Amino acid sequence: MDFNVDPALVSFRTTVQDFLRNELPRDLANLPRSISSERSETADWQRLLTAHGWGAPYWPVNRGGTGWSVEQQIIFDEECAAAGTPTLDNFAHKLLGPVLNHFATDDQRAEHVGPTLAGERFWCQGFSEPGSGSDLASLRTRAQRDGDFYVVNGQKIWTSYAHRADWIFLLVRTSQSEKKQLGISFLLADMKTPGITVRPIMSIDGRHHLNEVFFDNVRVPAANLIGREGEGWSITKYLLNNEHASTAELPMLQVFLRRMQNLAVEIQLDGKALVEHPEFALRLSRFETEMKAVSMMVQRTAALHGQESPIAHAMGSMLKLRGTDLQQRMSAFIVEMLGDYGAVFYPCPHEGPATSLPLQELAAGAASEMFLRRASTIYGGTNEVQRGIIAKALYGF
Amino acid sequence: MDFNVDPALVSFRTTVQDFLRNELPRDLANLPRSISSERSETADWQRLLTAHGWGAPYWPVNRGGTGWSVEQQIIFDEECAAAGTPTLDNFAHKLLGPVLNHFATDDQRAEHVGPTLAGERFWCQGFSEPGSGSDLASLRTRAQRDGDFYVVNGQKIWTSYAHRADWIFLLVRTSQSEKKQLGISFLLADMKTPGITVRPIMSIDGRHHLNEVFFDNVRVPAANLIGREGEGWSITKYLLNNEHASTAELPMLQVFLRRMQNLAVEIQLDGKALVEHPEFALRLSRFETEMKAVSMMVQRTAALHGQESPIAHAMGSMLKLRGTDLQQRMSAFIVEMLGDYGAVFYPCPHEGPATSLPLQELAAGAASEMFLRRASTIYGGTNEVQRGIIAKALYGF
Amino acid sequence: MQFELSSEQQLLRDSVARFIAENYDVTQRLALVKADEGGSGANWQGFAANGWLGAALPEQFSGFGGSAIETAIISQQFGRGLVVEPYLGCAVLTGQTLLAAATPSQCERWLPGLIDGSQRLALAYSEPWSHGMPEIVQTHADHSPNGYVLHGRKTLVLGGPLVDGYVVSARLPSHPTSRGSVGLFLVRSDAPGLTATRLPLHDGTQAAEIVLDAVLAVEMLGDLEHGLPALREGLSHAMLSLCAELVGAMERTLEITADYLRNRKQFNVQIATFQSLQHRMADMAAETELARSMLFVALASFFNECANERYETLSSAKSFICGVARNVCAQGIQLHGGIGMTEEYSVGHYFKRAVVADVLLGTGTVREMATARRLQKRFSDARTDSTYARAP
Amino acid sequence: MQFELSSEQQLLRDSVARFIAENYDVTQRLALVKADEGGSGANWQGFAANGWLGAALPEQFSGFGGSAIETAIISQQFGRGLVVEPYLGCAVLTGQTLLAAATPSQCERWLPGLIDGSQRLALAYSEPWSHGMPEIVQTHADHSPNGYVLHGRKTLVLGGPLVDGYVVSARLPSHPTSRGSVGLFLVRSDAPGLTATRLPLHDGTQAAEIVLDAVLAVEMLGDLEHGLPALREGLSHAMLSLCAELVGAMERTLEITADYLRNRKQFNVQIATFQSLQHRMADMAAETELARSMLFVALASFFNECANERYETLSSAKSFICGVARNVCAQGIQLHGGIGMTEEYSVGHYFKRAVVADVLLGTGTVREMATARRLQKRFSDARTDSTYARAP
Repeated sequence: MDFNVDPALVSFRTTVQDFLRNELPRDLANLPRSISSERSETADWQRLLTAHGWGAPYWPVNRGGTGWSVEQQIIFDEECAAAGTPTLDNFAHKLLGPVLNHFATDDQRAEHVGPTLAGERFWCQGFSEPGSGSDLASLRTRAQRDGDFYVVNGQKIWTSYAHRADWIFLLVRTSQSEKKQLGISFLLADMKTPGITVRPIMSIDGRHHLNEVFFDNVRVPAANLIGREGEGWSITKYLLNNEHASTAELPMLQVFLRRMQNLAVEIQLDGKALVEHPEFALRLSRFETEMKAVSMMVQRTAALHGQESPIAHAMGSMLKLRGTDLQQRMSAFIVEMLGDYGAVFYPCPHEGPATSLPLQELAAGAASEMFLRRASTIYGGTNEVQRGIIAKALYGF
Repeated sequence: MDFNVDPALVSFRTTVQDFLRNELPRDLANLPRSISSERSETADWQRLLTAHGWGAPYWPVNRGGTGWSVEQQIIFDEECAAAGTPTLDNFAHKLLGPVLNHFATDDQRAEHVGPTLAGERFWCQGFSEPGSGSDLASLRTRAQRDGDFYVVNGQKIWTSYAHRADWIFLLVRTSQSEKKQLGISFLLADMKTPGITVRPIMSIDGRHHLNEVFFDNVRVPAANLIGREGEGWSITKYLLNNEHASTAELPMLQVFLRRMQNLAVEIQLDGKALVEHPEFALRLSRFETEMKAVSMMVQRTAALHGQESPIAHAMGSMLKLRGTDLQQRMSAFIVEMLGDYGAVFYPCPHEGPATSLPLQELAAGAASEMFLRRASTIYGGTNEVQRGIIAKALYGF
Repeated sequence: MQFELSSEQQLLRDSVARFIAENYDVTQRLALVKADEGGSGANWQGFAANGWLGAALPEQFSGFGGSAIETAIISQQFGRGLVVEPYLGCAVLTGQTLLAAATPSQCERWLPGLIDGSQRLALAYSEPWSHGMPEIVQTHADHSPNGYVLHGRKTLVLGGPLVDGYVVSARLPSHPTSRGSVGLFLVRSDAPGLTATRLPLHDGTQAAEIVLDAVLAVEMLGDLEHGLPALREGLSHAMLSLCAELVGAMERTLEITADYLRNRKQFNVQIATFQSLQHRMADMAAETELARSMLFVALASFFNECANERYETLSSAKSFICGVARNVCAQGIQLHGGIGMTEEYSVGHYFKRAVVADVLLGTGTVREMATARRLQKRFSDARTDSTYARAP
Repeated sequence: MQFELSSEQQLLRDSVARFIAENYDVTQRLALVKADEGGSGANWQGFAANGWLGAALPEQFSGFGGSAIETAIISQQFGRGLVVEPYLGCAVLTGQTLLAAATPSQCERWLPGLIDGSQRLALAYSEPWSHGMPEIVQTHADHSPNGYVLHGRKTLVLGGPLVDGYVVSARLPSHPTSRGSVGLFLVRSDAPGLTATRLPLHDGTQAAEIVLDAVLAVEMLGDLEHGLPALREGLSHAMLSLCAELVGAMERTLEITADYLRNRKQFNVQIATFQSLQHRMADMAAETELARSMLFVALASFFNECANERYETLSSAKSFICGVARNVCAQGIQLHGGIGMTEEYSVGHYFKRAVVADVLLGTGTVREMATARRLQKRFSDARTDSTYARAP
């Protein structure tokens, strides 16, 4: 054990901060941070990073990435969130990226990596289906081989940002083998292919993140198969296994905490700032404490990256339980702090007509974020599924 | 719906209060209240009530009881707790009593009711066994018919107050029928019968409530069988079904609340009474609020008494979930209020040598009670079992 | 006490339930919300025609002479249907405040129109940074030759964009600091100097923020002594209505969720067979019944407690029930998974209402803080002549 | 940072674990608790012989020169074994306070005996109604021709019945109100005027309440400026030790409970097959890992924060971990059912330790309140020149 801070990481943080201070243009700074920025902002940000050599901050050097350690990646994410940069296309970077790097052919990488890092190719993930949520392996979208093509028929649901994605990576059933996991394959498809239809699903935060995606005799080149036919399930496990340290969404939690600290002095109650009331101060200080614990848990999870052990296997799930609980409670407390204005629906500036409501600057987006966070215990494997994973990994139950 | 208070209940409360004020001798008043008083105190109290005509406050008139409604019974219990009377032998009154009244023969009643109401016959309940906790019907203590006797062999566990009981009512297996519930019978046995051995179990509150009871060829007169052979399971269901409104142990909760209110002014922190600190005031006032809700839930449960409906079936279990949660949190908060003295083990005055420790008067018994309350979510059907009952009754799951 | 509905009460409940069934299915409601007009005028006229707007107002002013029980029955069904029309704000909160504050002749002037739906009024009492607590009033009223002239800003005026006039709380400058010197003033919504900004709320209901820049009041309701007590009385009724709504909302959440668990299959079985989900439902049901018990505590206070006690009881009931409702409704979403997060499906809307309810009429936390202060005062009053602060 | 134990650290952990395995099984421990003597002298000598009493004290005073990491490693194993000897009170709290307060020559005088086990000292800082907060001191010290004379009452002196002397915090009358004027004084336990009452704690450990009636101190440790900072530093180490103990206690609770669920059958199956119990275990495990993370936060503060920051970090870590431990250990009992409630079985004792730990060194709630006050101060300092209280 050694708790001295690694000086290399301190100087790395300084490097990132310097970069952000010097290179981030004003229109990409101090943006309100939520689950995903506008496409145009993300594209600009992606191009800026790529120009700086940081276009793939989570990938190894031999795949065109920065080669940063997980600890460095966390620092990068934290500092970007603090500076209010746009988000990146995390479907590309954190989910598809490792799959391309590990399973794809050189030709496949050559086709996709360039446009993606140029901010020109956005991705979405076609996993869930109406009948298969927690039971992902029961998916029914079929892909039938026809010469050099797969003919895809079926339906995906909860497809985040499909409406602005250029490509989709999706799981399809290529055979009805004995064990349902073995008949699954991993395909890439151009969203402009004839037969693909996207239907929006509005979510309770009043915004459009989610979609249904319908596939009606969609002809996907067989060259777009990643790995082997039937290898889709193990690719998926590999993909999900990369994400342990991200499950708490620490940078978002830090955004919540800063917002809370700001509101504590900006919002008044009966002539005094909220923080001057002991009950609010107590709750704020509890959140600060919990944030310290969760941040350290993220560090620990990062340090377990790549290890094979029960705790390494369960840690991401445990972090998700605690992290999402904190996301939900923090985002709810922010709304409480707003007093009467917590009830007001501030339309998203990017959707619907521009409005100017009272307290717009302090309050906008807070409640939407709180509603959206209810999904955090559902997506990426529900927290019930995570509990099952933990009990099995740690105790063999 | 009608929320006007019934004047008859108001005047009943006054009657009980008058009785307690005028008739309760000083040595039976203002006793510290826990799960059970000392036997001698309970006996004195039983005799006093019997002399007053209130010896069986929960039984119908035709069985020698007061014939009080459930609402009146609750008032009686509340006022007794407020006056700090001893507890009654609730195994006799609330568990065995209804069974005797409903299933026993006149001879059986004649034998047991008199001594019980004279404070001379104390009861304990022999249900749980080492292998059968939540799965009560799997019990294995055997009773084999031998002429006019049953010969009982086996072991009971968690038998509260067996060490000071005169008689036990117990479940035994009289046949190995197809369905395990059908082979169970309900017996009464004199604890002095040869072959019965009681072994104490100390619990984590540092006191002796629980016991193991061993039966080694114990000859119990067949006349002590209640109901028919094999009827034990349905008698048990009847017995447990009587207890819905008691599951929250409301009088005990009221004792906790009064204790808390007292400590809030008696205990200081940094020169001020605890109640003057907003954080403590907030928690105290939340408990007051919850108490109102739970008290009303008790009233509602009482009003459902005897009805047949999903909600009537589930209400006692729901009350138990919420009531025991409150018991545990209130008793824990009381310990917190004591500050440093919350860590101190004050031996029970009745057990072990008399001591006088600092803050004895305010603090004694508080922590024991808190430890003991951890059992409230275990006994009387664990809260996990209650959740299963609720889900089945209300939703058919 | 008697917890079952009488046959008359059942009739009322059934008639409201029928209205909801006919006019408020998920599609109809979504259309109302999307229209973004704070509900439908036809529905409002239906409420009036059925007598619901004046259900708990006295017969002498054209009301139906019911009690808080009738308010609770209507509200509970409205909660089940997630009604968006401003029944809470205009009928209950404004109606009861007006009744408590106004002279008989003022009641005769204003209540009949409110009850028959021909005139809508809203109560403007909360202010930026008062967090819904009625004692905190910075809006002030000046005497002028023509009457009272109001200056200030009010927010979260329920039903505010849709009304003909406002009941506004304001302090008289002659009593700038005393907490008792709050008057209630009637102003027309088209009065010069009054500007209203529409505030859409998360649950499809509407409120307004209004700025009063030298607005001439039509009249003061009652006298200065009774402004704050009348506000508290109106708030007591409104908090009751909100509590009952949430109990209805939780009931529906449980029903919808239980149905979903029975119908949804994963891993080839009904997900209702999973013990962890069964137990979650059991906990949600137990919490809901505890909340319903608290609603009964709140109802009982209208029959057995003085106005001050009642206000405290309602305050704590409101915080308590809102807290439970937020949790139960959030779990309703969780048990649904993805579908629960969608605007098209109903369960998420119950959660939205619970969140808004927690904010309305004083945020849960702020009301709890006020209750705790009151507890401190109670203790300090009680302990004046008791032995206190004994050393160990 | 590096979260794995180095090979030397592993050696230390293994040697403590071996000691626990050999001397602290359930039966042995129960016998120690029943003997009611605050543990065994032989064990204490074992701790000394192994160097554990001075593990984090400097080599120049016969210590072993380790850091807070060594304290945490030892404490975590002690927590797994539920050790009753006053390692926390005498070795960590008193040792580190003394080190922080005393002059080098005083350290030479007192620390070697503490480290080799030949002399036990306890820290008497908490008072009735100070709830473990070191700033609240009513005990006072008067000058006399022979030195300082102490008056006052101290409580929850950990290890108090078993010691040769006390380190006592007291205020100097010349500075009656300033919070900085707290001195630490060494007094012998047999000093005239000192009476000690033994306080048995729920977990089998022992403390004392001591009354000082004109007790002549042997000497003041260091100077008046550093009394309070030294106390805080000693408390920081002690809170760390307690946090590590509780993480150990939770680990064992999880292991014991998982074993029980695997072995216990009901309804003809292992109860480990019940989903609701599996999920409970998962939640308990997640909370334990969050608590362990907080322990690492606490440890890191010894290397990266100034003393004041460290004290705040440890305070909040202590409240947090105690809260988690109470919950996890209580659930350990619940998952056992009846057997968990018995004195003979181990799982209930972990809960008892968690309850006592929450009280020791400042109750969880009171420490949280202090942390919140400090947050308020931080905010008020920061906002002196910022725009504040903007109107909407």
